[in-house]
Amino acid sequence: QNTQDTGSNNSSQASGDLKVSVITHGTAGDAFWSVVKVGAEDAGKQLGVGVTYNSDGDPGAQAKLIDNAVSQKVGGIVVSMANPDALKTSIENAVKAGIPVITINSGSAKSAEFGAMAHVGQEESIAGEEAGKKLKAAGKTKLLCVIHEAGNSGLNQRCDGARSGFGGAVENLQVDISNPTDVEARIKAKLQSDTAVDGVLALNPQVAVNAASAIKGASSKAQVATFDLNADVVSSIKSGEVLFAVDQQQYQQGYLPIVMLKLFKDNANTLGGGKPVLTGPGFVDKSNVDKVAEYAKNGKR
Amino acid sequence: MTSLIETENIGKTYGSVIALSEVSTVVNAGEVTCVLGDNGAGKSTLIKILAGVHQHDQGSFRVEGEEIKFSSPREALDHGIATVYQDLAVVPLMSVWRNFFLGSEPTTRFGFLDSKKGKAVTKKALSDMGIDLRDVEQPVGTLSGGERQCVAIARAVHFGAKVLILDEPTAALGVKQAGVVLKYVAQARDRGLGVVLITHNPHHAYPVGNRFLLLKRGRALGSYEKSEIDINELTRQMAGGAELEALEHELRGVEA
Amino acid sequence: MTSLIETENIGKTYGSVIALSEVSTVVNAGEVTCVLGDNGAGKSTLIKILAGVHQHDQGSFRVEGEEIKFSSPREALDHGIATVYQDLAVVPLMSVWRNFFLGSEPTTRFGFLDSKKGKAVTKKALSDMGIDLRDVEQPVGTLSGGERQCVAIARAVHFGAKVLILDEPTAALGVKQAGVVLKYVAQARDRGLGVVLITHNPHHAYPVGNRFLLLKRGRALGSYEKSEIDINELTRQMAGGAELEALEHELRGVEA
Amino acid sequence: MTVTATAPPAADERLGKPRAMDQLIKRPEIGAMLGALLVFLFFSVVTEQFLSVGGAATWLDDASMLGIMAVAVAMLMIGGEFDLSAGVMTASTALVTALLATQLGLNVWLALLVSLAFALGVGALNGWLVMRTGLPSFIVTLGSFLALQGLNLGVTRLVTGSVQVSGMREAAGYESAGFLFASTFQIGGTSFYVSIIWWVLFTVVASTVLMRTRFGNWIFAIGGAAQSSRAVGVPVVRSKILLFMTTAFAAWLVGSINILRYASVQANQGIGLEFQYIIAAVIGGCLLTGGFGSAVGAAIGALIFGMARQGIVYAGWNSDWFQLFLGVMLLAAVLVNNMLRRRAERVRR
Amino acid sequence: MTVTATAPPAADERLGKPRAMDQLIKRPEIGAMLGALLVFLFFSVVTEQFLSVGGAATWLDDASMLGIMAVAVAMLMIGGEFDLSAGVMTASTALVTALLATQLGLNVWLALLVSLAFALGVGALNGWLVMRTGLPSFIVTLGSFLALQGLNLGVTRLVTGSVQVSGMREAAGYESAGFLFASTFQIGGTSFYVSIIWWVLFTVVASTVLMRTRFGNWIFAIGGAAQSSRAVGVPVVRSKILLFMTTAFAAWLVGSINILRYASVQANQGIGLEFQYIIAAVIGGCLLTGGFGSAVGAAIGALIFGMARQGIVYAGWNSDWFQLFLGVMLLAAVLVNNMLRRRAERVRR
Ligand SMILES: Nc1ncnc2c1ncn2[C@@H]1O[C@H](COP(=O)(O)OP(=O)(O)OP(=O)(O)O)[C@@H](O)[C@H]1O
Ligand SMILES: Nc1ncnc2c1ncn2[C@@H]1O[C@H](COP(=O)(O)OP(=O)(O)OP(=O)(O)O)[C@@H](O)[C@H]1O
Ligand SMILES: [Mg+2]
Ligand SMILES: [Mg+2]
Repeated sequence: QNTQDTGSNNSSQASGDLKVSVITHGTAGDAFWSVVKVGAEDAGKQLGVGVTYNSDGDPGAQAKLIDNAVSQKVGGIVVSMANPDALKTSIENAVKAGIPVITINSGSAKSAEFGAMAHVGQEESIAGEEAGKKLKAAGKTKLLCVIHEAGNSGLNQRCDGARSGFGGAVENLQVDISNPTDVEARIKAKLQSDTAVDGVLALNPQVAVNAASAIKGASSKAQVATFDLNADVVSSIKSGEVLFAVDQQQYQQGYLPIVMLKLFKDNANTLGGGKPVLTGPGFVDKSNVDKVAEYAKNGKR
Repeated sequence: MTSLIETENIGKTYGSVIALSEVSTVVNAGEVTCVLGDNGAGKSTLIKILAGVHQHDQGSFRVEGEEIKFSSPREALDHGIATVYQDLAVVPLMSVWRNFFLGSEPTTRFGFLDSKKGKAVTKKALSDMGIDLRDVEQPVGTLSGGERQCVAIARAVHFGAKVLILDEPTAALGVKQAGVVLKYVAQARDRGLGVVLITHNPHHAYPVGNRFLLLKRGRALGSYEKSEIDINELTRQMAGGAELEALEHELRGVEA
Repeated sequence: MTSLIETENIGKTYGSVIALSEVSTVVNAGEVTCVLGDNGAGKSTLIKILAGVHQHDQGSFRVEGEEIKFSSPREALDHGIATVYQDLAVVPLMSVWRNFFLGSEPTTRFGFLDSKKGKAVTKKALSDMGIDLRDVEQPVGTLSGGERQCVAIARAVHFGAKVLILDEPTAALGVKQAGVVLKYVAQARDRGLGVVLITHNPHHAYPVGNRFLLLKRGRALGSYEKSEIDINELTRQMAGGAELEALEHELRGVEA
Repeated sequence: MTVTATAPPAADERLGKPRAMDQLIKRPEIGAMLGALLVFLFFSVVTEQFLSVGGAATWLDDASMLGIMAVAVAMLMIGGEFDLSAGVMTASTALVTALLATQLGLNVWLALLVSLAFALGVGALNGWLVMRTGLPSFIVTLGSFLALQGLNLGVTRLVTGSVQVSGMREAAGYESAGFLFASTFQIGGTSFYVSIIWWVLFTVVASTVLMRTRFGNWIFAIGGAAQSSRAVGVPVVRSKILLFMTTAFAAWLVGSINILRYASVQANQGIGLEFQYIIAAVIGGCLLTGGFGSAVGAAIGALIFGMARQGIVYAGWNSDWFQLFLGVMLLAAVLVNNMLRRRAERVRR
Repeated sequence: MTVTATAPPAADERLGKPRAMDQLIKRPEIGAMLGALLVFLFFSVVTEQFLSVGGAATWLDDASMLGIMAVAVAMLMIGGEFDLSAGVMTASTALVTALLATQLGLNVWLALLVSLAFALGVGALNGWLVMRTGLPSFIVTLGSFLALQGLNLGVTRLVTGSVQVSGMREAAGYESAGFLFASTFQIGGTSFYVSIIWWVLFTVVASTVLMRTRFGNWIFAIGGAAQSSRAVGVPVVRSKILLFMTTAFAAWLVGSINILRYASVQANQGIGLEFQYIIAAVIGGCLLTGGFGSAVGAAIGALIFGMARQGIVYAGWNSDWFQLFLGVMLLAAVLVNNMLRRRAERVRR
């Protein structure tokens, strides 16, 4: 039957009847998840799939969004699992209702167990680990990992990953993303009081900019590495102020699941053979920054 | 017969302000004790001690012969001492009957409010006092000042108070409304209650009072039986005795 | 001579409540117009119209012969009409001198507050009225009710008001304090101000008043020159005329 | 309304002509009811699944968790106080339960009991501080909001090394406790969460207490005029502390439902929800200044919230604009309530 | 203090013996000053870098941005109102500036001007709504808080496709505007941000307005008793709207400093900061109920905040516990202030 939804995107009308609900744990206004959203919506437009994106940092609220999607009888659900325990019931219910589920970003270990069709992306901890390794290779001895949202599990996993990848001393520093002055001042204070710190790992491009400014202010020798890109980080990488940016290529974490669901529906194809489809991490440094700069501007990197 | 209330050299300080010191008086059943005095003389402080809102620091306070110090208005109420404050009489947003029963709500066997009984009793108690409300469900805030005062007095009388304390019940009232309130005071007295009445108006105090306690700057200036004093002398004393003469002279001088 | 204020069949409704209708009166320089009446009679409503707090819906309102409708108290003040409300007189947390000058602050050449002048003038103006404060920097909230009232009156007189409106200035005051306030009213009158005085106490109204406007349920019951009425008749009228007789009888019946 | 009964009161010449419809608008929750109807009709028309049984299960569930808290917060607000710590309390109670059950291996029932005691303790402390110091509850509970937020994060990290506690499913007593707090029941082949029953139950109890008991009468009284109430013998301090404890109890209930349903809890959960509770209560007709409001109204306020929040998802609207929608809805709701109340007051007079 | 001058007032027999020290504690900010001294001494002793020039530059910078807002919010609070939208306003103004400069290619100065107009407009709207409807400003500005939050996110995403606006450095006029708002100056070889000067300037101006001008007198009056003030001719509506606009102006100033310093802005910036402003103002001695407080106090409150926040980092404490510390500090501060004020009131009487 044709369950045409009057309220959904125009694109779904063109495609016929595939409707996908993307549900993540990103908080509204989170830079990383914004790219995922853009990826999913781009795929929807290009493939004629109706995509709706919703997110909530509270696992309970995220579970409710999944329940909502199930009751809408959508054609597919894409969900990020920062907190697999909390989403277990809801995801299993979706699977029971015959809705193909694809997990993205985190939760790869539980993906298959809960009955998801595939997993796209990589654990935050692995991205952190790679960043840590790369910083170690750059000769850093003491690392500061800046968590810009207290209690955000994804950010904490990145820092934990960096700790194991770096091997050496890694300290966490809590800052408040909503107050850039505080971000700069705290990083500065940390650098002033602990002069051994020679690397700062920011988890957000805005924090990276603040960190660079803090390093200048504290006359520290530390260098910044960051997750994700924006125009300022791109130019900082060019100028050498920022060492590199971890690029999880999260655009694909939004884009690919839509493709996979479309193919599954039209052609019963699956991807990954039960193993996670990895999207990264890639690194953006001086060598390749020119290539990605343009995309960062459009919010796709 | 022991007095309902008796204070002996009672005193009270707020921080470094001595609001009351060495005041003695009695309140007997079927009598009205008027407390008179200037602004800030300590009248409200005295009755707040009697009502359990504040505690006295000095002297002794006896209720029916028993030495006592109330820790809350609830306790005073439980001893039959009900107080009607000028501003604090009612909760404006609540309905008349709920205000009437506030703190002594009637309940059914199951512990629920008995609103039917509450409304009926309120209507009856108020009409007994000559107040005819269209609707006891209307918020007290919509009543006039005089009506509010009457609701508070009716409540105190109804709940079997032995002592009724009224703090300036007539200050904001028109002549007629004041007359009505004084009538209830007299009614309460005749029913055998002891009444403590605070007022600035000697014309209100004299007709109903049996005993007049004059306060000045926290101290008792004198305590008179009705037989010992006439209204002119009372007025003179209320205004601070001799001092008034100069003032009266001036006022007379400016009369048009 | 035109009257300072003249109202003709003035009226005002709040939603569906008709608070005032067809009330006419005059206020002349050097005279006191007393507004008397029961609770809810519309006295405050009348003076709030004169003071620019509310606007009238009907009738005409003339200030020095000029037809007017104030849109704010500021405008009324600018026309020389100053009002002292019973409760709204002062800002408790602010110091005496700042209250005194509120709305008419003295400034230096550079636009800053001239606090030295402010304090001196306040001290002088108050002591001219016989109020001797230790410190004009103390918050008004720490003064007694009578003192606050006097500060508000002194302020109105000082700022050259032509008309002084007082809403129940003596209601909460002791006999002596009330006498003092009445003295200032008389003083203001003798300085040539027109005064509107609201009170429930005929003993306060009669000595200083030149004209008595009686309101009842929003309508004028009558308007008398002092020569036309004596204090007993005034009292009787204030209480609603004939109705009082029954009440008086009752009250006399209960006198102890 | 004269003091002596002179004329029949119907003939009060001071009143203009009364309007018939005015009699209908005296209840605090009338505005919320209209709003709920509107939101319901709107989403029923523009989306397909909103009105289905499955849809109802979803938005009722969302409304239920918010509603339990909103009702408790409404009672507190009627009693004249605020609780900004109510949101984080839902996380704190869940964390206490989870930490005790997973780290110390306590039986879930026992862990729930300890966490209840903890909640009631914090509630009592809030109330005691407010009453003892005479400070506005806004400031006092802002303090406890921050303190709890810090404790949630600090303790969780200290004990588990991460920012979430999970693994409740393995704890003893999880099944039986889960049945009480987090099970589902079937209506028309669709599962409804038991939290909806808790919500209805809580609303009914709260409403009964407010309207039909002495304590309820006291709540209105202390919110409307605390001094006057004290003077006529209402135990103001005790009642207010009890209200703070009621809010804490509701937070415990919601926290327990959460932890048992999702088996894990994040340290930063609940932050910001306190505003949603207050908004729901205000939409439901509660006065911010106390003394006026209703439990049913708050429950309906929560229902509006739940319907709108899920309705937007059903409609496929861009969720970026949700906050804007919420802000506009709040302003519109209070304006309408305000208008209705003024009207009602005029009618009453 | 008798009405007629009878005896010299010194001999008032109703007063107990006065205490000498009591005369010192009448100012609203005295508690905050003591607190600031304590925090300063504490961190100077337990950490090494706190007292250095570089350290001072760090915590002064942090305090300055908070301080500008805290002072404005304090003025508004003295005037008897709240502004919960103050935090997101700092982001909204920065976003407007950045979007205009980067997307429309406007000169930065022009963009700043437009964003100032926008800020003042929102402030005036807040004030107008509060005055017009008679609703508590808590509710009205909660509504505008949510609406702005939604707009920030929605518009940014709509225009840029991402949740942040960056690339200001390329905009025309960035350098000259940056000099005014975001440059540094040298003292003892250490760079201090110019925001510190803005903070001091703003505090001095605000304090002068409050204490030395007619408008300042009106602010205290309308916060202490709006009706009385209106009755003596104070333009209450205009003054309150001006205060809301002052807060909006401060938010514009902070937003401009931010965007010019960091050249990029996140759509979700500023959320939650409104509480920090209120806390700083309250620590500085402002009464939540209006009519009492000081601009200097609020500035000192912000200083305490900045020193404590950075001091914790210098001391190497685990930053997980920061919120707990903040909550406890807030409670302690208001308790001490309350005690001092009561004492002062007793002295005054
Ligand atoms: N809570 C309090 N704290 C400090 N001082 C107080 C307090 N209450 C009253 N006082 C002071 O105690 C004295 C007596 O006050 P009280 O209220 O008893 O006077 P009163 O006779 O009732 O005056 P009025 O006729 O104006 O009502 C006054 O100087 C007053 O300022
Ligand atoms: N803002 C208002 N809205 C609606 N009705 C009002 C308002 N103010 C007064 N009223 C009504 O108007 C009528 C006249 O009130 P007003 O305050 O003028 O009486 P009053 O003569 O001053 O009484 P009192 O002696 O008690 O002060 C009353 O019935 C009152 O309830
Ligand atoms: Mg008194
Ligand atoms: Mg009046």
